[in-house]
Amino acid sequence: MTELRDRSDAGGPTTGAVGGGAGLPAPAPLEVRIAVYKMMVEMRDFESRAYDLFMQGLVKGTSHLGLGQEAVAAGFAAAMRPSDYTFATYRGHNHTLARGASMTAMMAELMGRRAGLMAGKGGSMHLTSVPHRMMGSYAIVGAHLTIANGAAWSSKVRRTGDVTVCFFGDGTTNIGAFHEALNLAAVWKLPVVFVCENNRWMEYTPISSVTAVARPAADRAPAYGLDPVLVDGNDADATLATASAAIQRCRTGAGPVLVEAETYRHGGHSRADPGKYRPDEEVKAWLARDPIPRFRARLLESGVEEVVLQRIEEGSRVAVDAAVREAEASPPPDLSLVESDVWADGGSSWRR
Amino acid sequence: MTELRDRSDAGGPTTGAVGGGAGLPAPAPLEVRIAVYKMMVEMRDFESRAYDLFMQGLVKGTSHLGLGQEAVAAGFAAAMRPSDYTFATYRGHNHTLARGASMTAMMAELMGRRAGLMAGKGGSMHLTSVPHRMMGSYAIVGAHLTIANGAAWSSKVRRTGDVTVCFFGDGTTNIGAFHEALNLAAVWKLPVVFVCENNRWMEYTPISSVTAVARPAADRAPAYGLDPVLVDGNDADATLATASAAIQRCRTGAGPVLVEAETYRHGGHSRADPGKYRPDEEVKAWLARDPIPRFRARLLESGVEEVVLQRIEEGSRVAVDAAVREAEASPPPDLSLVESDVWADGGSSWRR
Amino acid sequence: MAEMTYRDAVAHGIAQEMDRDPTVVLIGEDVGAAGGVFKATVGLFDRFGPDRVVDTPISEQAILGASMGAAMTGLRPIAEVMFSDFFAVCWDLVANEIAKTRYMTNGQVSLPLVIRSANGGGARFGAQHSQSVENWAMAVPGLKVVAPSTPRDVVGLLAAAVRDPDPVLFFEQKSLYPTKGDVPEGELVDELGVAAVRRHGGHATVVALAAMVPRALEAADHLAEEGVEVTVIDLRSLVPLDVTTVATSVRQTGHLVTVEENPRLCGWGAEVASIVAEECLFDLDGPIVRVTTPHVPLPAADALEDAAMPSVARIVEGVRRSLC
Amino acid sequence: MAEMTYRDAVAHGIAQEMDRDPTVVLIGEDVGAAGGVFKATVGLFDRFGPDRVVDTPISEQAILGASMGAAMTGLRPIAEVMFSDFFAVCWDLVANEIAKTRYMTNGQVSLPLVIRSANGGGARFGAQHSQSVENWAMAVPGLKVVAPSTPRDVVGLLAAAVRDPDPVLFFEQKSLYPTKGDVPEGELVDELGVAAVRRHGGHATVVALAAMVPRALEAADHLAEEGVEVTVIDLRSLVPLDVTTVATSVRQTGHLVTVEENPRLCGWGAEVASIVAEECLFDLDGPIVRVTTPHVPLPAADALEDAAMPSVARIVEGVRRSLC
Ligand SMILES: Cc1ncc(C[n+]2csc(CCOP(=O)(O)OP(=O)(O)O)c2C)c(N)n1
Ligand SMILES: Cc1ncc(C[n+]2csc(CCOP(=O)(O)OP(=O)(O)O)c2C)c(N)n1
Ligand SMILES: [Mg+2]
Ligand SMILES: [Mg+2]
Repeated sequence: MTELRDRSDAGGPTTGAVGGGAGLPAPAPLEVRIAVYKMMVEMRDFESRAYDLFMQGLVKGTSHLGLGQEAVAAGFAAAMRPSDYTFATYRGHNHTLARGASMTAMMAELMGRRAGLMAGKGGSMHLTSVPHRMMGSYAIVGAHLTIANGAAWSSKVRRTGDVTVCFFGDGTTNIGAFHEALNLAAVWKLPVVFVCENNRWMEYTPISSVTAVARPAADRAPAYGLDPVLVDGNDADATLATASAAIQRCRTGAGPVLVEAETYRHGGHSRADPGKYRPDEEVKAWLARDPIPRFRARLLESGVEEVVLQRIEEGSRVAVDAAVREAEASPPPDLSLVESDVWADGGSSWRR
Repeated sequence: MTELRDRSDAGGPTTGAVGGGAGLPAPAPLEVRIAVYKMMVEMRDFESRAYDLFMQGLVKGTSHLGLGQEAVAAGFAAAMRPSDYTFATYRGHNHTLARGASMTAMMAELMGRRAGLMAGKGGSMHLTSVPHRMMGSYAIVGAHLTIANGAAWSSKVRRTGDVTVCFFGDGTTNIGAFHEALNLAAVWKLPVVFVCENNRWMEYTPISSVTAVARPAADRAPAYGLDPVLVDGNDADATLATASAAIQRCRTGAGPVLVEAETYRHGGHSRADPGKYRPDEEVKAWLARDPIPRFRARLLESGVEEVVLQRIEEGSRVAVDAAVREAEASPPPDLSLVESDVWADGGSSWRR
Repeated sequence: MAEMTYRDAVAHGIAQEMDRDPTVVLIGEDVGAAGGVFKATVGLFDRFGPDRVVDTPISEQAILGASMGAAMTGLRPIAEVMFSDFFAVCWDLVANEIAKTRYMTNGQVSLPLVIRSANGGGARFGAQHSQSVENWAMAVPGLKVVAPSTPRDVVGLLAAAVRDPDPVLFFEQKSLYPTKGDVPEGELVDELGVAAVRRHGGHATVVALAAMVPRALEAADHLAEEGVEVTVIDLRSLVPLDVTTVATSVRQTGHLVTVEENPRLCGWGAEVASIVAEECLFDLDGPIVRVTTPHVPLPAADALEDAAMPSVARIVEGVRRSLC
Repeated sequence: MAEMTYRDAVAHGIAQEMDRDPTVVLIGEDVGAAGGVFKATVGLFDRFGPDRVVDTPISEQAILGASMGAAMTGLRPIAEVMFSDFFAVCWDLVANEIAKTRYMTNGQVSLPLVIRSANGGGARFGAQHSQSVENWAMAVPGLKVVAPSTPRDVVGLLAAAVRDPDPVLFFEQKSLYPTKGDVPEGELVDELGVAAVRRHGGHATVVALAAMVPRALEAADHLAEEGVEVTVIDLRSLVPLDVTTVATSVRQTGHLVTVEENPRLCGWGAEVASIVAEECLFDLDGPIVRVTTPHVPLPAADALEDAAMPSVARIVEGVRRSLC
C-alpha cells in the first residue's frame, strides 16, 4: 500500500505501489473490486461511444476523454462515501459516471439536448451533478483546486466529516492556482485529497519539457509540508488502496493529501486529435498496461467467475446503448433557457 | 560561503552562512566592503528622513521602508555589474538607491514633485530608474517575479551575459505567480537570482501562520529542482558572498538561484504603522542584530579606520539633507503630465 | 440613530449579519487580528473568533476559491480582496467561475457570496492601488455589483448583499472610509437595485456612484447658485441597475450627465448613456455628457491625482455642456 | 493575391514580421511543435526554430510576465493566450503591469508587445471558452485593442501591432479561423485605428467588429431587399477608436446600430453609443440600438448558443428599431 506517513520520515516519493501492486496489502473485498470493474467498463464503453458520436457530428463542440485513465476515477470513487465531494476537470466524464450520474443525462449533455445533465447549458467540459456530490467539471486549468478547498473548508466548519477529492492533470501543477490551493489546504489542514492524474502530456507538449521536476505533483508535495505519494494509476487495486488510505487520513483531520497517479490517455487530447505527437513505443507500452484487461485478469485470478465479468460487460453495453438512444430522442433545449438561471430567481434580468 | 551546489547532493537548506558569517570564505576586498557600508548608511539615512517627512505630511500616500533590511540590498547591489537588472517591490527604496539612482529624484518622487524620478507619476511604490537598470518597483505582489524572468530571458536570447536579480518578501511565496515564475525560470535555465527577503511578516500577519513550510522560499526550492540557499540577511559580508556566488552561477548559464535572506524590518509595514503586533522580544532581538552597527564593528576589526567610517556617515547626512532641500524646492508636476506617456508617442489619445 | 464612519459601518454591517446567521464567515488578508488594513473589520475577530473571521496568506485565488467552494456547500462567505486592483490576480475565479457556475450547471449550484473590496482613488497610492474597477465587474454576466456612498448604505446594502442568493461584488470607495453619517439603530436591510435621488432639480439629471455622489452634490450646489437646478441620482448598485429611476428623471429634465470615477472607456456611464440613447432619445434636449477620469492610469502625486479625477469644477462644466 | 484562411493568415502575418525583425519571438502553450491548438501557428517552429518559437508550461502569468520583461529589454514578443477567457488568469499582468508601466515610469519603459488570443463564440465550447472579452481590454487605459474580420486584415493589423511601440491585444475571432479571403502578395502593413466601411447606405449606420462584420453584411443584404440601405462599418480596432468614420457616417444617416458579440453591459457598443450621444446627438433621427449577446454566459448546446449570439435576424430587427 502507498503509505501515508508524516513528512518527517519521508525521503523520496512513496513508490511502493507503483509497478503492478507488489507489496500491496490484502486487496479490498471482492464485491468492492467487482464494483470497481463495473465502473471502469462502463466508463470505457460510454466514452468510446461518445467518441464515435463526436466523429459523427452528434457530440458538438469538444470532448476530452479519459480512455485509459479509468482506474483512477473508479478507485477513488469506490473509496468515497456518498456525501464526499468530487471536483474534476473538463476530462471529467469518468469522474461524473463514477459518482452515479445518469448515462442518459450525460450523453444528452454532450449532444446538447434537453435531457442533458445541465439541459445543454454546460456541455462536455462542465458536467456537474450536485445530487451525486459531483460538484463540477472545470474547464480553465487550476481554479477548481482552490474551489475544492472551499468545499473541504465548509465540511470542516460544519463538522460533517466529509472529504473532498479533486482531480487534475500533470500540466495543471505549473499554474499559480495549484500552488495557492496546496498551501492553503496544508495551512488550514483541510480534508481534501488532491489527485494528479499524470498522463505525461499537457495537450501536445510532454510534461517533462515544461516542468522543473520529474514528478510534477509528488516532487512538489514537500513544498507544502506534505508527503509525496505516487501510485500506479493503471492499477485499480492500487488506486483503491491509496484512495482509501488518503481519504481515511483526511477524515481523521490530519490535513490534505497530494497523490500523483501515473497513467496515460489512450487517445488524443480532445476532439478528433489522433495524438500522433506521442512516440509509438510510448503509446504501445502504455496500451499494454491498459487498466481494464489488467484488472480483469486479476479478478479472475482472485476467483471471480468469467460469467460475472461477462454479465457486467454485457450490461454496460446495453446501458450505453440505451443512453445513446434516449439522448438522441431528446429534443434540443427550450430556447428560453438562454436567459434562465443567471440568478437564483431563475432569470437573468440586470435592470429594474 | 553559502555554497550553490547541484540539487543532487542537497539535503536541507545550505545554512552555513547563517549565524554571523562563521564558515565564510575570506571576505570581499576591503574597498568593496566599505562601499557596501556606505550604501547601507545612505539607505538608513534616506529612509529615516523619508519617514519623518511622511509623518510631517510631506510624503503623501504611502511608503514602505526597508529599515533593518539594508544588508540584503547593499550586498546584492555590490555583487552586480552595472548592466545587470534589478526588480524590486513597493519596499524598494533601498534597492533603487543601491543601483545609483539620485537621492533628490527619489525624495522628490516620494513627495510628488516635478523633480521626481518619475515626475510624480509613480510614487514611492513604483520607483524605477532604467538608466541604472533598476527596472521597477512593483506594488502588486507576485507579478514582478514573472517579469524578471522576461528580462533574464531577453539577456539569454541576446547573449549579453547580464543577470537579473529579483527581490520579494516572504509573503510573496504564497501567491501563484511565485510558483509560475520559479518553474519557468528553472525549465528555461534563466540567469535570474530570486531573493526572498524573509522579514517574518506579511503585513500584520506572521508568515509562519499562513505558510505550510518553515522557510517560505528555501523549503520550496526543491519543488523547482533548485538548491535551497539560506543566508543571514543582516550580515552584509554574508549577503555579498552569497550574492556573488549566485550571480556568478547565473552568469555561467547554470540557471536560476533562489535565495532566502533572513532579516527583519525595524518599523511597521507601511505609512505610520508602529508594528505593535510584533512580540517585544522578537523586535528587541532583531534590533540587536541591526546590520549596520554589526557591519561597522566588523569593518573596524578588519582594520578600517574609524575616521573613514565617520566620513561616510557625515557624507550621507549631508547628501540626504541636500536631497530633501532640493526635493522640497521642486514645484508640483506640470498638470499636463496627467495625460502624457500612456503611449510611446507621448500622449494618451484613444480616438481618431 | 448613531453617527459613524463609512469604515466603521463596514464592521457594523458585517457584525449585524454574522450575529444573525452563523453560516456567515469573513475571510481575507489581515481581516482578523489586525482588523483590516483599512480598519474596516476591527472588532470582528474578537467578537466572532478565528473560526469565523479567518486570516489568509497572500493568495487571492485561494481566498476566492475557498469562498466559492464554501458557498456551494452551505456557508455564506464574505471575502475581502484588499484593493480592488487585486481583482486582476483572481479574475478567473470572479469572472469565469463565480459568475458562471449557476448558469453552466443549469441552476444546480447556488453561490451566496459577497466579495468586498476597497475601490477607487484619492489616497495618492498610484496606478496599482487606486483603480475604480466596478465596470470590470459590471461587464461580466452573473455578478451583482454594489457601491454605497454613505455609512447608512454600507450597512443596508451589505445586509442585502449577504442575504442575496447570488454573488455580489461590494465596492467600498476608499476615499469615503473616513466620512461620517447617521446609521439608524436596529436591523437595516436594503434592496439591491434601487437608486436614491439625493437632490431634485428640473434642469438636468446627474447620475453618480460612490465617491462621486458627494462631489456631484457639491457641483449641484454651485450650479444652483447660477440658477441651474439638477437632480442627483446615486445609483448605489450597477447590477441590478435602476433604469426606471434614471429614465424617469431624464424624461423630466431632458438632460443627462454621468459622473464616473473610472477611466473613460466602457465605464458604467457608457452603459447608462446607451440605455438612455435607446429608450429616451426623443426626450433628450441636449448631448449626454460623461464626466470621467481621462483614459489614463491614475498618477501618484497629489497634484496630478487631483487633476485626473472628476472634480466639482469638471462636473459643473459637464452639466453646462449638457444644457447647450 | 492569394486566397487563404484567417487561420493561415495568422501564421503568415507572424512569419512576415519574424522574417523582418530578428527580435520578434513567439511564445505560448503549444504554439511551437504542435502549431497551436487552432493550427494558427503551423510552420513557424520549423522555420524559426525553438529559440524564437517557444512552448511554455500552463503558466499564463509567467508567459505574459516573460513577454513583458523581454519587451522592456530589447525583444518584441508575440505572446499567445490560447483562449481569451484565460486572460482572467493573467489579468494582473495585462491590466496592472503591461498597461500601466510606461505611464507610471513617466515613459522610461517601452513595451512593444503583442498578445494574441482566440476570442468569441460559435464553437459550442461553453461559457469558459467562448467569451468575447475585447471590452475587458478596452476598459483598461494603456492597451491597444485590435480585432480583424478578414484574412487580409489579420496580416495587415498584425504587422501594425508588432511594429507598434505599445502593447496591443490582438483578438482572433475563433469562428472566423476557417473563413477565407484574398491576401495581397508582398509586405502588408496597416495602420491601427482606421475603420473600414464595408458597405455604403444612407438609411442607417451599422457598426460591427470581427465575426459580427460578416453577419452585419448579411443583414444589410436582407434589409436592402426591403429597400433599407445601411452603411456597415468594420471598426477593426477599438483602441485607437476611429470615431471620425463612425461620426461622419452617423451625421449622414441619422441612425446608429452597434452589433456586439459580447454580453450586453459595458460592451464597446456602449462606448460608441455614448460618444455619438454626446457628439452627434442632434444628428440622430432615431434611438441608438445595440444588438448584443444578452447579459448571460454563453451556453454550450448548439441550439442555445445560436439563440444567444446576435443573429442576422436580430440585426435586421435592430436596424428596423433604430429607424422608427
Ligand atoms: C488556464 C488555462 N490555460 C490553458 C488551457 C488550455 N488547456 C486545456 S487542457 C490543457 C492541458 C492540460 O494538461 P493536464 O493538466 O496535464 O491535463 P490533461 O488534459 O492531460 O488531463 C490546456 C493547456 C486551459 N484550459 N486553462
Ligand atoms: C496581490 C496582492 N495582494 C495583497 C497585497 C497587499 N499587500 C501589500 S504588501 C503585503 C505583504 C507582503 O508581504 P511580504 O511579501 O512578506 O513583503 P514585505 O512587505 O514583508 O516586504 C500585502 C499583503 C498586494 N500588494 N498584492
Ligand atoms: Mg496531462
Ligand atoms: Mg515580509
